[in-house]
Amino acid sequence: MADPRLLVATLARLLEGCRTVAVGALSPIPGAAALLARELAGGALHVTVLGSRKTNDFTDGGRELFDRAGQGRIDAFFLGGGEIDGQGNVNLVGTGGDYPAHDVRFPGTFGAAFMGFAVPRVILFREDHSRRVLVPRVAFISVPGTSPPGVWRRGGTVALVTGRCVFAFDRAKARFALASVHPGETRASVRANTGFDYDEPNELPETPPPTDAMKTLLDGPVARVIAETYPRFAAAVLGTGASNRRVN
Amino acid sequence: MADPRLLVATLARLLEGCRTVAVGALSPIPGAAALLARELAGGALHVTVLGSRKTNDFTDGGRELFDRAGQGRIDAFFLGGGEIDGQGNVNLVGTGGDYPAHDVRFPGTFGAAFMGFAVPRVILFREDHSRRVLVPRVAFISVPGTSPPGVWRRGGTVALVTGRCVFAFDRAKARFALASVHPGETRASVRANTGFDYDEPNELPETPPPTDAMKTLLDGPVARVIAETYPRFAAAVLGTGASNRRVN
Amino acid sequence: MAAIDESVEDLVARIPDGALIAIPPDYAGVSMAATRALVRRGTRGLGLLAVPTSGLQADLLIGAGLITRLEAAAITLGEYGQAPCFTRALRQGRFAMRDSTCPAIHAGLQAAEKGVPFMPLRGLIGTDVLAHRPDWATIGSPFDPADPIVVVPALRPDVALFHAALADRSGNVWIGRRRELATMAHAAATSLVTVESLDAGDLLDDPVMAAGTLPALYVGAVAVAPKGAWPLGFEDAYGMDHDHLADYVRLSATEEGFARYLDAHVLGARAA
Amino acid sequence: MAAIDESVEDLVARIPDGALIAIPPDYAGVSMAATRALVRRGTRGLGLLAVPTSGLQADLLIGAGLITRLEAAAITLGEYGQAPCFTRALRQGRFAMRDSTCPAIHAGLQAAEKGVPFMPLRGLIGTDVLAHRPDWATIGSPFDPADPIVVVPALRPDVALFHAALADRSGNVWIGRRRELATMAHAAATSLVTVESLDAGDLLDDPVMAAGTLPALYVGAVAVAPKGAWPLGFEDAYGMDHDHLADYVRLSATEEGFARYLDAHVLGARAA
Repeated sequence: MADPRLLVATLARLLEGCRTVAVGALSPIPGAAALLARELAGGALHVTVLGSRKTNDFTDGGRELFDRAGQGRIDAFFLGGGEIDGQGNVNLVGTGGDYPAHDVRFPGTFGAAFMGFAVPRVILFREDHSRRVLVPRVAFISVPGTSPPGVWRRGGTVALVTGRCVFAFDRAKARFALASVHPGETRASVRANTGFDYDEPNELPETPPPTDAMKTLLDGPVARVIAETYPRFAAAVLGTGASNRRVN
Repeated sequence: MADPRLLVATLARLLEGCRTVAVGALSPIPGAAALLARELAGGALHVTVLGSRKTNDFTDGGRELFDRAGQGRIDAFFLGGGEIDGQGNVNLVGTGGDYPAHDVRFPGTFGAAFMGFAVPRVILFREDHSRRVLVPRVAFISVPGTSPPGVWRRGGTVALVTGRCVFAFDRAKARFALASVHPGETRASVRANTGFDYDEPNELPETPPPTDAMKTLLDGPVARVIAETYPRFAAAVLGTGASNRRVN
Repeated sequence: MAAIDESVEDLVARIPDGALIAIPPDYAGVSMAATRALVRRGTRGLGLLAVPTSGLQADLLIGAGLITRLEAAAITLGEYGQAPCFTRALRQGRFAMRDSTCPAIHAGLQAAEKGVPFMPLRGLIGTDVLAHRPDWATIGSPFDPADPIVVVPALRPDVALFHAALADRSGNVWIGRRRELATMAHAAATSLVTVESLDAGDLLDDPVMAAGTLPALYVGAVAVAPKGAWPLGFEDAYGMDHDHLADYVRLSATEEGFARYLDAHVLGARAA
Repeated sequence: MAAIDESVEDLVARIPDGALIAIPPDYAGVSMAATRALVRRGTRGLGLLAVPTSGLQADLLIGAGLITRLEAAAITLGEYGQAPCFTRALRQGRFAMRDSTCPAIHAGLQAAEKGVPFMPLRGLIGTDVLAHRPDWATIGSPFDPADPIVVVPALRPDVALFHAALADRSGNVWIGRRRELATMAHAAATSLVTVESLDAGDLLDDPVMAAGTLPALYVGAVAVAPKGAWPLGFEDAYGMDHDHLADYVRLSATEEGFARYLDAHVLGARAA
């Protein structure tokens, strides 16, 4: 498993320049990343964390997140994926067998079939980097990696962050390119665990660890705020003391 | 001028059997009629009076009245009309010259172009019964009297109440028929002051005055409730004491 | 006129076999008290519309065999993982599944709320969500036919079923900022609501409370059910019963275990 | 980030020439303070979108020559009769008029709120409202082409301008049950708000206040303007200034009289 603090820092770097970011439910690492990016931006990043009471300013019901995205008021959004393929397609529904009676059922598409179109900067995040997850072709397209010309889309996937590496996504080519590997990983280890083909650069950097400034923020304000929503995560990963409960 | 209490009683009778009625702004007589009908129904008529705080349960903003009508939750609605013609068309916009530079401009269509379709029982009410108002053909159709087959319409105009008489509206014929004349009016006086043609029955009743029970309700609970929204009307017309200010 | 302060059993008796029921997500006011009463009553052939997702509530109703069709953007027990009865029944084809996406469910309810037959929605083009929805369509946008856009039909539930903090004796219900409950209620033919408690006053009299109040016009009946969302959490009043959820997941891994769960926590106790 | 507690003059300086401004009806939170400041500033070529009607506010802005286009379901001074400057300028063709109907304006704003290019709406077929709206269309309903239905395009104001009771120092604004203000704000690029007073706390911290709060994300700037709706009334705080309205109507019957009104009540007093 990659160092979760490295993942938080990596996702936070991908939010640079955004004015607003929304984080879905059950997403402690993206949530912490958004809060870290807010600190790094001196507060000039508007963060909503679903499931939070305090980092959540919605007052128009469940539709407001999607309405805001439709208005162009959400610059960045994180998406997971039961399966992700080399064309950037994301499957949140199921795999094996025929829909709807898949052998393995995932929770469902949530808002992704809309958010993937309405949000300019979509960041895929899936810690489990294996051939089970990163497949040649998803069994069900919850969000397509790219859309034909003429289909309304404000942006879409810009990157895929896993427990092993960072991929950049090239929408024109509909193809990922390895951007950096996390400490301990290599070109070969990534290739061995990835079920789809992708490009590799000549120079392959290592994903940079959190800076000292980031670490201070993670253990201070980020930990304090994220603890409201993810107390066990904050305790286990950030600087709010020990916990023997599992990280959710 | 007709006795306003007679008009209130007449409009209230037209609400018999309704479950819900909405009354627009600046409509003291329809407002009092709705409240009287509620009393006559033992409370089993839901009344909203725009402009009221207490007889107004909207909490979803200005659209809720129209949304409710769209849902089929409003059984009856009152409409005025700068001009009304013999086909039941209503003009709330203007007359003389060409739109939009009419010689005489009325306030505008408000929600009528929707409510006239969504509400099953629309009651036209215009006290001023003259050839200026009741015209052969309106200069601008804010609400059509009838719609061709295939056009979604839950109902529409059922009656026109003026200061002189009650007309029933026959949607199949797109034509009014005189239903009763108010005390002091005759077939001839109505005909003389009406700019459109209409049917007349062989037996022409007089519009019945409020019953004693109605009068008691008007001077009691109806006056008390309507006074919140129309204090001068309540004072001048119903039983809440005298006032020398004009009735709005 | 809303019926106030009736029993939870009477409340769910208003739901006929075959009704389409709209429910909120597990974190936003689920009436688990009414859900258990519904299972006890054994109402059959129900459709379930998750607004826009569900978890324990859908899983329990599916496991108990009440549901023949389900529309949802997701079904999950969150940190407790996949919904076991949902997953099992789906694989066995025991109900008709309509996968959706959150804003499509909101849009369909808003179409019903406004009395229009459909609502347009961005996104979706090129997804298998759309491919598996023969009831949706892609049209050229009326003001720019070269711009394709998806339209979804109005969603008109027979019943919106949910739990709220407070109702008054007229049937007005305080929902606070859970405005998806208002949309559900506007779109549904009627709403059946359990509440933590009854308010002696009139919620619409106070402009501050009125801002978060669903008017009684939409409400068919209200039953008082303290801790009515248990074992789910409810706003600031109480948190999720984590031990109970863990038990639920463990037992529901098999049909036999789920039957034991029902016996212990649903069928046994009339008041549970 | 919303700018908090700036002057009303600075607030209206944010409105560029040519902007489309959405405003509420006269009874629902009109910022007359900002309206007067706008007239003093002399911003030109403004579009006005009444949501869905207006009265004194539109009349004043039209009389002062700021408005080149107006969309409204009605313009009226209510019990004070026709809006004199509106009526005069319309007859003289001094601005482009788009007559609408209340739910079409709500629907157009909801389209913008949802980021869709249009919204369907029942009614309207066979009316001259529709006949005079080349920007609207009648289509066959996608799920029943034999069923004709009107579609209206999204309404995207540059600015929503209104008056509210309270804002906090983050720029959250309490609007209570005036939810059309939220829809306006969601649909508009930004909102400029005058308030009766500032709240020292955080409106979103209290679940009861939060239910009636517009989040700061939508708010560009807030200015404190006690009695900022005067001479109109504002909620329970103060009623309409009937003597002033009667004066307004009397003076505005002629252009010369209206100019005297402006001198006395708008242009003279910077703080008025």
